[in-house]
Amino acid sequence: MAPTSPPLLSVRSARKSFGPVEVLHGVDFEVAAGEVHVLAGENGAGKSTLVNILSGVHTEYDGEVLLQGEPRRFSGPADAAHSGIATIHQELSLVPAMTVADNLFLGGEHTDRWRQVDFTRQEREARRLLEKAGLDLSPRSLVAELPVSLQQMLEIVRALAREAVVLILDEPTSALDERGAEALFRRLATLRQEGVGIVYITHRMDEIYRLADRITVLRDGHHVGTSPAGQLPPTELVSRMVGRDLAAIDRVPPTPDDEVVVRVRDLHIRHRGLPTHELVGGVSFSLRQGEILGLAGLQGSGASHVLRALFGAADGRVSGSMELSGRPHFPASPGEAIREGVILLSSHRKAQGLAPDQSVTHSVSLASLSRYVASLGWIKRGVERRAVQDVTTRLRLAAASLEAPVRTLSGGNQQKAYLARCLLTQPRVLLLDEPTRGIDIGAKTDIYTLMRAWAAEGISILLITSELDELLLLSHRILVLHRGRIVAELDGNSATKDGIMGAAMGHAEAPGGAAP
Amino acid sequence: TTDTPPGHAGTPGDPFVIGMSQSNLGEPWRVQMDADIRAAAETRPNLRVIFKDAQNNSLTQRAQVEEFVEQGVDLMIISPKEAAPLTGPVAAAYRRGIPVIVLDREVQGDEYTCFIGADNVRIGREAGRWIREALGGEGRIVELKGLMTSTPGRDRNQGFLEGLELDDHPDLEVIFSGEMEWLEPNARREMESALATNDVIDAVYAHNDPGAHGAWLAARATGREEEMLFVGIDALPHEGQQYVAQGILDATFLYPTGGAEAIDMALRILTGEEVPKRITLGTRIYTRENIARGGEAIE
Amino acid sequence: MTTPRGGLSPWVHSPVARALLALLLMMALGAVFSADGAFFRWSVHRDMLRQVSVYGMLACGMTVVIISAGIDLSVSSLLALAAVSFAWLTLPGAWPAFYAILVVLAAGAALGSLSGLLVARMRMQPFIVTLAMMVFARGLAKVVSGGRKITNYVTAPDGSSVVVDLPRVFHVIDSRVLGGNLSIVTIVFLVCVALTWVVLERLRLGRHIYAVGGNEEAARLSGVPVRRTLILAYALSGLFAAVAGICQAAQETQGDPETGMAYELDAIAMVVIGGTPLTGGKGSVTLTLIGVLTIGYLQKILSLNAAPEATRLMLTGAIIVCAVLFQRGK
Amino acid sequence: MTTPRGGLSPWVHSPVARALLALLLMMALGAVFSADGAFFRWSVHRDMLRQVSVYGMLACGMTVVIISAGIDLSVSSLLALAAVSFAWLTLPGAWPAFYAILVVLAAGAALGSLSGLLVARMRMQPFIVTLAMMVFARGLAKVVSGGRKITNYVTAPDGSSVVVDLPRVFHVIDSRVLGGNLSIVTIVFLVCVALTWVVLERLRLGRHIYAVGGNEEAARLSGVPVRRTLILAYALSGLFAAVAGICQAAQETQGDPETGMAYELDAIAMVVIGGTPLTGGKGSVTLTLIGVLTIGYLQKILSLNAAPEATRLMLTGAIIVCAVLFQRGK
Ligand SMILES: Nc1ncnc2c1ncn2[C@@H]1O[C@H](COP(=O)(O)OP(=O)(O)OP(=O)(O)O)[C@@H](O)[C@H]1O
Ligand SMILES: Nc1ncnc2c1ncn2[C@@H]1O[C@H](COP(=O)(O)OP(=O)(O)OP(=O)(O)O)[C@@H](O)[C@H]1O
Ligand SMILES: [Mg+2]
Ligand SMILES: [Mg+2]
Repeated sequence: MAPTSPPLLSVRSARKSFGPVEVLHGVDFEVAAGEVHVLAGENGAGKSTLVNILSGVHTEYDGEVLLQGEPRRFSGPADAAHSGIATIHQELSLVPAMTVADNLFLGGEHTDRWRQVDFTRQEREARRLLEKAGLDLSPRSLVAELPVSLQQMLEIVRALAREAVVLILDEPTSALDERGAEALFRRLATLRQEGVGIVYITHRMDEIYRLADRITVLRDGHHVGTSPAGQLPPTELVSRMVGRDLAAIDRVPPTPDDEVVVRVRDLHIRHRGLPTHELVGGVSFSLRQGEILGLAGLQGSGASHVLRALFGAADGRVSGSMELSGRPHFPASPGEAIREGVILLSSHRKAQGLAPDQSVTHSVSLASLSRYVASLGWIKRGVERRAVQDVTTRLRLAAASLEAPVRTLSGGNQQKAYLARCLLTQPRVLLLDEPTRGIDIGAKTDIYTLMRAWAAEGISILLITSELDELLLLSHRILVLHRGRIVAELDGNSATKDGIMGAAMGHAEAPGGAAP
Repeated sequence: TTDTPPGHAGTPGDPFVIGMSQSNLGEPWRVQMDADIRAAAETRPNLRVIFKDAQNNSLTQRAQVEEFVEQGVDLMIISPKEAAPLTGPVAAAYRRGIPVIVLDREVQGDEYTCFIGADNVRIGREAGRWIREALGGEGRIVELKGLMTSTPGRDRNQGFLEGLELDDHPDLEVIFSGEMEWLEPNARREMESALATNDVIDAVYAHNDPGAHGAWLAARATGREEEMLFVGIDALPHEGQQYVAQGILDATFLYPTGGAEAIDMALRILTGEEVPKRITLGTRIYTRENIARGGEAIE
Repeated sequence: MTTPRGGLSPWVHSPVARALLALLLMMALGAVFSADGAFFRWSVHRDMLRQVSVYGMLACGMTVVIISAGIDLSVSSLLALAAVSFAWLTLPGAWPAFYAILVVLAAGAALGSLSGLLVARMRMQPFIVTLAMMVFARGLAKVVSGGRKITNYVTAPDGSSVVVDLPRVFHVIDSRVLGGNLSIVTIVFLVCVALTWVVLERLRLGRHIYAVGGNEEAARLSGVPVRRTLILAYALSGLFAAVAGICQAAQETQGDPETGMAYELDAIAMVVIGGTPLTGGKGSVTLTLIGVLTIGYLQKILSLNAAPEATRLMLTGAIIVCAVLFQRGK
Repeated sequence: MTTPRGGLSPWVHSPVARALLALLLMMALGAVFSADGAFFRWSVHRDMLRQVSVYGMLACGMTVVIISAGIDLSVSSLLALAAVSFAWLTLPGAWPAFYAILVVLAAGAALGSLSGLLVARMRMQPFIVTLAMMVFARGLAKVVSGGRKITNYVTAPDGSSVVVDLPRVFHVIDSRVLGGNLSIVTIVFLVCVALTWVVLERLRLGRHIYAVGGNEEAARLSGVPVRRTLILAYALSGLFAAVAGICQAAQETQGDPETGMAYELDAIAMVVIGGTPLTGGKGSVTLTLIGVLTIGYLQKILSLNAAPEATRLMLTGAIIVCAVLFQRGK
């Protein structure tokens, strides 16, 4: 249903360079009233850059932006916002140390004529907005204390708070669980009815086809094509994005052998601040060699806490028993866990994974340096470089050079670098928390095949992912957590999305789940 | 809170309490002043001295004066950081009936009991004269100045130039004058520059002995220390006098601390004697010839 | 890297409560080492307040800058520059106090915003920018003063030196009210605190300062005018430094280009001891007020008991660490 | 907040190249204001190198700490403490140089790691920890020295004062080699640079320091012993400060408890002008070496031309800003 109405917002032959490198080579794009226009493309294709031009983040670019036919050059994010363009950026743009209300009105405070902030009014309106969005949290609570998912919801609430003509969402669901996503989609549907123009970026195929009226594909900063969703079959879309056909991955995985590597019995994790609050309340399971065990659960299910406990980075006081191939396993620190062959890939790549200025080599080898040092900690750089070379090529990591800072890599390749670091420690147990968060379909497929391969090599994998397709595709078994307890164990082959969701929801409860 | 100080009997059992506020203890010369006062006081069983250090901060020193009043000392000795800022507080204490002896730097007006100090201009003049005569009225001189924002710095510079009588001695010139802020490492840096820019240097005049010492080290490093005279000021027993005794400096001029004199005056004031309003201390010159004899007083 | 925990924790763990406890401990110390009861006289506390006021004014500006995730090392030199300019305008210049004050405050704010400009526009690091400004302003102060203290002993046009009597403003600022129980400078300090409080807690600018300090990128994306906010923060710091400079000149009855050396470190220590982290986005001027008093009492107690310099330094170092540890609830 | 761009950019934009350019500009300045040719004599450069060496040693340690996302304000006081202790052990104490040096270095490293401990274990802010250590160590230096300089004029057991002649080690350290063309202290400095380079570029410790400075949480989750790393970083800084202290004492032929005041600011300026950001995780000692030379030449040129204090300060401030701006490629 291609819209007939004139475009609300459009950009003509947009060019953008960072320093010497041009990353957008003359892209045309437009969004009409009442349509959802999906921007698709690999990591580094230029989606966020394009969006940043539309939302006034980048003020230096070539090309022309038209808002309702009017040529516009936004002086900054504020200007764009006031012109009715609401944006949810890829990276969370909240101030953790401030309250929910402060964040909701940041940059658009209600003030009297003395420039004094009208706190009572802001709080009142904040309550209204939060209720409207069905979030039950106090306007006074600190954003830093909210789980990532709630923070993401908050971003959305804030974007919708300002009467928007155009709404831009850059990977809004990458930090959301299934339920959060559902809520968002319902909201988008109504906005679409109200005639808001929606630009939507995602790497999830199911979302694309669920939401899109039109799909525009970018590749390496070039406009590959725009077509109505109906006329663009998935395979075609993928090959447009990736520039090659992806091997489909079958669902039935090889069966693991039955030697138990990790056994967890009645694991409790109590919050350090308030011991009555259990982050994890009695979890028991076993992980066999070469098995991929999926952990499903909504935000705050406690899944990540289980992983962090196994990795010696527990977020609270741990009790119960954990065993690694028969011997008690209570790592005092991540270092100890790594030495025992257990490693975690955190779901927060930016905060807990990579240091932006470190070179790819240094980032990848960091966790396994002990393998490359002679006496006195002298690093055998030759050996190190070869090892990094080897693992990065196996992961098809694309970087200008292994000496380049990781910050210059696209999201997908940063994730690959992070994975490479974990692999290089030659782990027996891989704890993967959202391993494909925010990375493109191509990279995903690579990682899926790799995970299969590692499992086949006998590595045991604990997998957390909020993408159920992924979970179903990869897991031999699936444990569903709800509020820190296992509520169901499903077989990887027979499990279904609805089965998992049903279990994960548990009884009816407020969206956002058990937020502390 | 306008209670007058309790006062003491001035007996070993109930000794007079003297408050001493030193502007800072960063400068060895002031450490020496406290030492002199302490030494002099120890010979008087009926005196007890409370020492305070104002850390180079006029307002802190002002607070200390106020504290001494609060604590009801019998007499106050102050070596002010600044004239102006302490004039008021000192006057206030004086009006409260507490005798005040002002050491080294003056305060404005006359609301204090007695001032004891030396004359920097005069000492500078003596140094200038000595160098002029030692060079026979002609030569190239390096001056290493202390902080020129401080009174001693400016006085020692002014007196020195007067003492050189440059107008009557065309062949006498100051070829390099750097600011070393009283610091030895800076003096060495400045002297290195002087040496690099001048092939002939006949004398070095530094505003304090550490400065002269730093200059000597710089000269020695280039093997030119014999080529020139080194003259400093202060002549502390552990410092300048030693440098002269060891043949590092050729001359240094005593800048007396007046510590001992202060305790004398204090006792006389406390025992009700009349004392002069102003005591100007003379200086002594220490040279390699007279150092053994303990230098010579300059009348 | 070192932001404190807290937030979830009950109020006894709230920063203000902790800071207050530290202050009370300090006063208890004073009660024990009271220098034969001197500590129990109000006049001693009055003098402590007077003595700490100038530092406190600097600490107010410092709080704003630190919350914006910056730091301002230049305050000590700006203070000196202000003191010198004020003395120069009023003594040899014989300007009316009102205009002199106006000009000096303007100059302080201007130099402050120059630092802010370099930080905000050129993306330079606050530490190095304000370090450079510190050196520069000190030099400027010496130029203005011609390298000597500016007193009421002035050189007349004809070259002769005359003693003019101090303008009233000097006496006014340095006087006391409420039956001699409170110094004017202390009141000026408290006014600065109140002003800072309004800016940080009530004005939109305050929200923006917290936001920029908490997460600059997020603030920018949310439409906060980051540059203007930063420039204003440093301008405010420069302004307070100028106020402090005027008070300093009035109390010293002169303009001394060497005055205020290393005051910036005291100001920073006061802010941090209060409990405002240097990492930005957190803290308040209330905490700073408590921090100022804590350090003020520390200095007063050491001085009352005539602690020898070495002891004084070592105790100060040790107590700063203890106070902060205490602060962090460790 | 203020990490430089670049990284994608070609080598002319590489930090080292930029730093070198700044240094060359500075030398060009020297060639113009050469104080009638003095600047073209090697002896001037030799003296500049000697003059800057002690600062440079501090800057080495500072580089390590700054890369770990910290800062060390205590180096100046540790320098003084080391100078005093060294003089005390060798002059009145008459210890053999070897043991004296050993003890002093150990003490420096120990106090450094004490700061590190507070930063790493107590999660205190480096700025405030090292500020406290700065005050504390200065006090300690005064205790050791009894508040006065320790010279070769010592008080014998019987109370009489005698002049002992300076131990050989003093002369050795303050002497020159290669036909008087290079000072020993400069060589010591270069050794410190080399050591730092090895630690940062070749040892695992170095990688850990970069990792902790770049993203502490990530480092921890990669099995980096964060605490040990931080403690070692500050210990290293303390060690270099001790080395600097010994060299200072040897050059002053005495132990002066007041020496080295505010050197920490010069050291930091040198590191930053080189191009190492205070935000941590980036930079190198090579950059610092260039920064040290840049500031060294600046001071030398001002001194050669006998620039008056005020001018000197203002120029220094202005040039620091320009150099850093230039650095950042603006
Ligand atoms: N601030 C920047 N400086 C330098 N290069 C940048 C910057 N921002 C983006 N790039 C580069 O521009 C290209 C496009 O980046 P962009 O973020 O638009 O990709 P994307 O399509 O959003 O990828 P993803 O799906 O991972 O978010 C990438 O190669 C990226 O490395
Ligand atoms: N008390 C805490 N201390 C430290 N980190 C916490 C705490 N509570 C939650 N987190 C972090 O917040 C995230 C929420 O983890 P949780 O297991 O509760 O839900 P989750 O769905 O696994 O979260 P996510 O999907 O974001 O990983 C985890 O990454 C965890 O590290
Ligand atoms: Mg993107
Ligand atoms: Mg998770």
